[in-house]
Amino acid sequence: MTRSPFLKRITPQLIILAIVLLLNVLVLPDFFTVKFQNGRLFGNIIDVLNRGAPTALLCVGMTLVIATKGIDLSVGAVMAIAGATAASLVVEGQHWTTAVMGALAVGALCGAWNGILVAFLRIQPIVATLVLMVAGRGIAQLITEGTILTFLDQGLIHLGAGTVLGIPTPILIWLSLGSFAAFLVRRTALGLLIESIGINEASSRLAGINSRVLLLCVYVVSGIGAAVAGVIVTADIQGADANNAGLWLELDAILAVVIGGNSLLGGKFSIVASLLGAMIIQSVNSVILLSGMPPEFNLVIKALLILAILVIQSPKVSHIIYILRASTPPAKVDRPNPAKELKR
Amino acid sequence: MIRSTHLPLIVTLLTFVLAYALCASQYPTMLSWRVVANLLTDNAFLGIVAVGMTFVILSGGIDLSVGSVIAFTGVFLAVILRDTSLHPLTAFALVLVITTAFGAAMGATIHYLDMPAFIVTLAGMFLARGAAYVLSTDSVSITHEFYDVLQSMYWKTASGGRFRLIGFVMVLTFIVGALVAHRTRFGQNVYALGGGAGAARLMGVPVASTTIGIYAVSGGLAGLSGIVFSLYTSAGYSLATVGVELDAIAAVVIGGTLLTGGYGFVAGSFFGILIMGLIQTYIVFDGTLSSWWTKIVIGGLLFAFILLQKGLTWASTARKKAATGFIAQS
Amino acid sequence: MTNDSLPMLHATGISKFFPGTIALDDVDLTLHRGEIHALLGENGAGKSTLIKCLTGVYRRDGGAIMLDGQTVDPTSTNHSQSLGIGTVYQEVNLLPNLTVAENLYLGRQPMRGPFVARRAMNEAARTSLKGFGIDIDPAQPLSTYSVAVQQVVAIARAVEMSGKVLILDEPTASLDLDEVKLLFSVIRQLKSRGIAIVFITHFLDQVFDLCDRATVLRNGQVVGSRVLKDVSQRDIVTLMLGRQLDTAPSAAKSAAVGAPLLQIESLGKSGMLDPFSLTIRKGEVVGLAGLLGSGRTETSKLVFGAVRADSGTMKLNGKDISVTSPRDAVAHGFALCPEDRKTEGIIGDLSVRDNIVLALQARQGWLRPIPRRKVDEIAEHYVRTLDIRLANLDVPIRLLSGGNQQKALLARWLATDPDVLILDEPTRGIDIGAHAEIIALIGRLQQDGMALLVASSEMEELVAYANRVIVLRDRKQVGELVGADITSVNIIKAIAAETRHEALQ
Amino acid sequence: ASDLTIGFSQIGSESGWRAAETTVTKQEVAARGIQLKFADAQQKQENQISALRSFIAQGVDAILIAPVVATGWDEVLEEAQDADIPVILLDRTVDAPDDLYLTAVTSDLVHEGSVAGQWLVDDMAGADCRIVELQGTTGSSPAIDRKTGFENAISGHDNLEIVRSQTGDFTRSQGKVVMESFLKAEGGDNICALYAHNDDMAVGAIQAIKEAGLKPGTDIKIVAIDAVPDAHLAIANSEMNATIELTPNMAGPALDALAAYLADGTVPPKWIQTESRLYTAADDNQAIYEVKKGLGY
Ligand SMILES: Nc1ncnc2c1ncn2[C@@H]1O[C@H](COP(=O)(O)OP(=O)(O)OP(=O)(O)O)[C@@H](O)[C@H]1O
Ligand SMILES: Nc1ncnc2c1ncn2[C@@H]1O[C@H](COP(=O)(O)OP(=O)(O)OP(=O)(O)O)[C@@H](O)[C@H]1O
Ligand SMILES: [Mg+2]
Ligand SMILES: [Mg+2]
Repeated sequence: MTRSPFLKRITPQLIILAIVLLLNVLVLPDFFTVKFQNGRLFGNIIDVLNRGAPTALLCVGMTLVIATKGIDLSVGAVMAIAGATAASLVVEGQHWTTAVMGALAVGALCGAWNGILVAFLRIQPIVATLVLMVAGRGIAQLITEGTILTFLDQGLIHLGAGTVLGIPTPILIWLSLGSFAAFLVRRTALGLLIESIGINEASSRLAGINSRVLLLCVYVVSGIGAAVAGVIVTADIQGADANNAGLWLELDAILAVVIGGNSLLGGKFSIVASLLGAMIIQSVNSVILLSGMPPEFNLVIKALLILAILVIQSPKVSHIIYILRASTPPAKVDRPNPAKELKR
Repeated sequence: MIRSTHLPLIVTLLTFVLAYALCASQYPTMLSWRVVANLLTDNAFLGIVAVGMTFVILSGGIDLSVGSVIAFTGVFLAVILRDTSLHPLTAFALVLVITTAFGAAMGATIHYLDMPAFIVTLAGMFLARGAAYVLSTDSVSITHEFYDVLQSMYWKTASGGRFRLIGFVMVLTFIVGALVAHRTRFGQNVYALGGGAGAARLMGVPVASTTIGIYAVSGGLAGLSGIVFSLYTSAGYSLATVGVELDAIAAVVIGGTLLTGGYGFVAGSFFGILIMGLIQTYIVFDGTLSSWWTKIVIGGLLFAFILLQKGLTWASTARKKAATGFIAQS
Repeated sequence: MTNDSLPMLHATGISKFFPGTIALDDVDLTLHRGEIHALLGENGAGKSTLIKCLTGVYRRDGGAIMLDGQTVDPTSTNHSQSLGIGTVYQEVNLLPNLTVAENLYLGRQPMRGPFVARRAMNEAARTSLKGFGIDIDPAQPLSTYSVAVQQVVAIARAVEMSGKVLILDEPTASLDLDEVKLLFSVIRQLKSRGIAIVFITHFLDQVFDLCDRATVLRNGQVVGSRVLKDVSQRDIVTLMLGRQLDTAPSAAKSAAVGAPLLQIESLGKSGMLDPFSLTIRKGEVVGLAGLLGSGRTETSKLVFGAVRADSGTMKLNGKDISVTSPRDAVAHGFALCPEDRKTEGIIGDLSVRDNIVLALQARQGWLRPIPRRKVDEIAEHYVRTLDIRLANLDVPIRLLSGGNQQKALLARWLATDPDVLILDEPTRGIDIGAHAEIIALIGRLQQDGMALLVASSEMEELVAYANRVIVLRDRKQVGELVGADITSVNIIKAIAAETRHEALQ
Repeated sequence: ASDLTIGFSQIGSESGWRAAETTVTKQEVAARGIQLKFADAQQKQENQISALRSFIAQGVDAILIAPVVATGWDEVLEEAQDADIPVILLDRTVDAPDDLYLTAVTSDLVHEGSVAGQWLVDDMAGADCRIVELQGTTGSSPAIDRKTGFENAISGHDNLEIVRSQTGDFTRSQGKVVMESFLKAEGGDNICALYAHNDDMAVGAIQAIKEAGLKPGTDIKIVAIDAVPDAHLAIANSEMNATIELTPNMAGPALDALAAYLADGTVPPKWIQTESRLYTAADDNQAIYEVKKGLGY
């Protein structure tokens, strides 16, 4: 039985995703039905992919940040800032591409701010990013002056609500950016270097890795991911809602990363598994919405489902499963065995 | 001689005194007993959870569930007092048992399933808030006469400020918390866990019971804070105290406790709370900040405090290196 | 009740499996009362694992333990401590954030009512540590003291816990001669009180000096148990390695030293290291000698840019270079194997393969990944030439034994083909076989024209390979020995000249 | 009365309507030459209570407060009364005894809901209608009251039935997301009307309906509450059918009452109810939009 290590790594997430999707089918039998309607694919499963886009985009950067032993609480606020920037630029009459570039630049700047606090001022990531989490939403509101800044620029709207070949644009954006990032870290040495500083920064620095710059970059990537997510949600509702865009989404992103089997203590990571984690969370949300339960139960259901998922995945439980599966001790092999007769 | 480990505490204290003086020089009315009383009363519930949070953070963990637990406690009390004839004191005992058990359960999950505290308590946060919703989405007021008795227990200063019972409860919690953290075996074990779970285990620290104990303390204090909050507002409301966990964490960090665990003081969190309260008060006294500038200024001040602390710590360690780097050689 | 003829501790059939390895296979160990028992074996033989199984850190997969005639089953360190087994685990395991006294009495503090009696505790700590020859303020955080002091604190803690058995896993690895002597006298006292003592070390001299009996492990199995006064060091080494070791370690020291390669001019950092000058030639090994805290580690870190110097210049091949970070240093062909393997060397969770290519990859930059085939080639090459023992290249390096980790780190740097190789305590915690191999390796590297700067606490070792020895004291360069002058006696003399070492007083 | 200072404790800035209320309040205050101390509570009751205490400590002449929740104000209101500072409540009443505050300027949230329900009852005129409902933030009093009012109005009309009801958190994006799931779970053709607890959610839902290939306002009737500019625009574009106004100008009547009280002790009624006006396609929505757009919604 030879499975590729990659498949082996994401198997738990695939199984869990399948289970949660099955739950969806239980509450809504035609969950998987996809129609082509009004020039676009139309169906619940498409919604899961589409609505999971912001979390998916956030969790790419979040995976890298967490791999370095960090955490980025500011992504929700950065989404708001980026969305507000994009909206205010098109409202001012700029071309939408300029607006998007502006938003990405602002996102990168926010990431760089976090990165400088973490990598150079050596402030603990959770506090460093808390600053921007608190202040960031204020900055976004400063840009929109507290209103929902609406716009009618079709180019920008297309990014959030449009389709390409019938597929909603956000799906294409997160799939392409996600796979690009996953490909990039594995086909270059980036993945190795990031894991290395996450496991032991002092050792990595002594091995000649430029850990500070790498740390900075990781936060910048997170900021840019948040900016893309911010542009998408803004475009989706044709308005920048500085108060609510990305509110508490950082928690979903962190959850997605953890459900993706990545350790909050840094080190080895898998972006693909995190993306699956984001889809798992969105599928859980979908169960809740489709079930028709009164909304006061939403949180309890979500908490219990997530808890169940995490318990199944916890190292101890998987260790027990491992032991149950391989209850025989490893065969005595490949060690030059000492002359046992010396014992006598 | 001042121990170098006390430095962050002293820095926080100095920062508070300095900031208060600056505020008072701008708004002389801030130098009144009324404002002092307000600081204690208005931050009582936050202070109590901050004590629990200090234990958690000292041990190298984090507890995101406290805000939700406060809300749950309030709703639970309100519903119990509305629907049953239980005496509030009985209800208090009941809710403290529930929240302590809830914290202990999270601690057990963290230890036995080897899951990160961040995630376990995040799920706990959803769960507690969800449970509050299920009990009642509506805000339920509490009209028991015993509440009136408790609320009328205050000491009024000449200027009209009121030192209320809940303020004293907070101060008492801090004193007990400080004693437990710095003077008992349990406290030492908490610091030991924060210093390194692996080494602590090899040194024979009962890691399981300590971890469970820490989160039980945090849960129980969140419950106590919920009781105080229900006294503060005479109501239970499932949407109350959203995000309080972040305020508590910020207060603890401003108070000089390291998020990585092992270093810090309960008393530091007290000044952390006062500094946060001072920021709020100052903003209201100023009264010109728009909604968004309020957020930006709070973030900015948080940053300034962190930076100040960082700077002072750097300065002192640099001095320490030069002076005592080879202490054992002299 | 206690029966003096019964062994104090009798473990039989202890087995322990890790995924993919059998760390212990049916191991027996018998400790008599008042016996000092050496546990010997190569790196990775299973010594530490055996200790951890005996003291409940690991759940053993088989076997029984009798303590003082009673069957016991320790489930945690806490439990084994309460049974009267005191242990110092390999690598100092104390809490840097607590005070010395708190570390010493954690879990058994003197109490007054519900509260810890601090003053009494500090007093007790002071008295207890005085018995080990150190007089320090026990109310200070442990981290303010040197590794040596910390080691002594760990030992003192274990000694106070050990009503019946004391286990010391490589306690002398970071101690000076004087401290070792003190430790030995304490151990002999305990022996006279009837306590059974397990002593693990790679220094065979110490074993023969101190111990009564030795049990030798190889690949997780007991290969023999000997009364030491009946055997020679040679016999023991042969038992450990399963083969003869070619005579005393000696590198083929070549006198043919090349042109100056690295010229250091008054490099220093205030408060850390006085400015020093040093020239290293191609094919030369420069040794750094000194006591604990004399500045050897600082010297190597400064040269490598791991600590930024605040004065001085460096020339490589006659050209000025500036080294402000390890990155710069690597770019200029420097390499440093740091002293503290665990925190500054290995990347614990990464595979051995990744650890070996890490420095090379870091130097090439992230955009030019080393192809997988090439990676395997490099890793396999060094595993073979340095004889690194492992199940496969994919195991996380933290699961390797100390000696094998050290070799993997050497491999990491050799893979970058450095011009200047700096080794800080290259043989600390290394078994006698690997020790010889590393010394031979140093000789080979020198012959290949590499310039080496080696800091070591082992005089014989320096004598074996150094062309020149720089002696440090109090973070100052105080002497230099060249050629035939390099002998253990001379080095010790140079170190001790003028002031006596008082590090622990 | 330029030497007058009043404190205004606002809930936060969680929605466009809230921002407009802040803007209008500031305008009204400025127009009367009064000094304003503004405090944003970031949606937290504890911040509002402490803001009130700080206002009292500063000795302001009067306090305006938009309470985040009805309960929990007794103590601090007593302290204000002790200090002889009149308190006026904006847009929501509290559960405290009514002698603790001067007056409350609010709309009737339940009434708003029933106006919406009544409109739908009239519009359907007996035809069968399956309604989906977008609730406000779970637990918030507008969500609870607007739901109650609407249910009261349609009860007894068996042709009207709420088939799905889920929270949209008062936000556009959640409004859109939840509407999408309604459309799939029920099938777009099986939904006849949407009732949203605020306009923002309705605007989000309109987009979801359009993306599903249906015509909002025609295929699915839409009624919501608040009358923010974008709702007027949607009605003008025939994408929405009705909205009920919640005026952001609560401060105007409040300040008038205060001025009268301070001038000669005229005690205002305990409740000054603002009008809950219904806007439909019959009004000139384009014109209203132009007027309202500058108010900071
Ligand atoms: N947690 C673990 N998981 C898997 N393998 C392990 C683990 N701990 C140790 N091993 C393996 O068990 C074997 C015995 O290791 P151990 O640390 O006991 O050696 P040792 O004799 O103490 O060596 P040293 O002299 O270097 O300290 C080694 O091959 C090591 O790789
Ligand atoms: N006696 C001591 N007292 C205080 N600190 C010490 C002492 N010895 C060592 N240290 C600390 O330990 C670290 C290593 O010191 P240094 O590099 O001077 O030692 P070294 O000569 O390399 O000795 P070794 O590596 O054998 O421990 C330094 O950071 C130093 O501050
Ligand atoms: Mg060992
Ligand atoms: Mg050294």
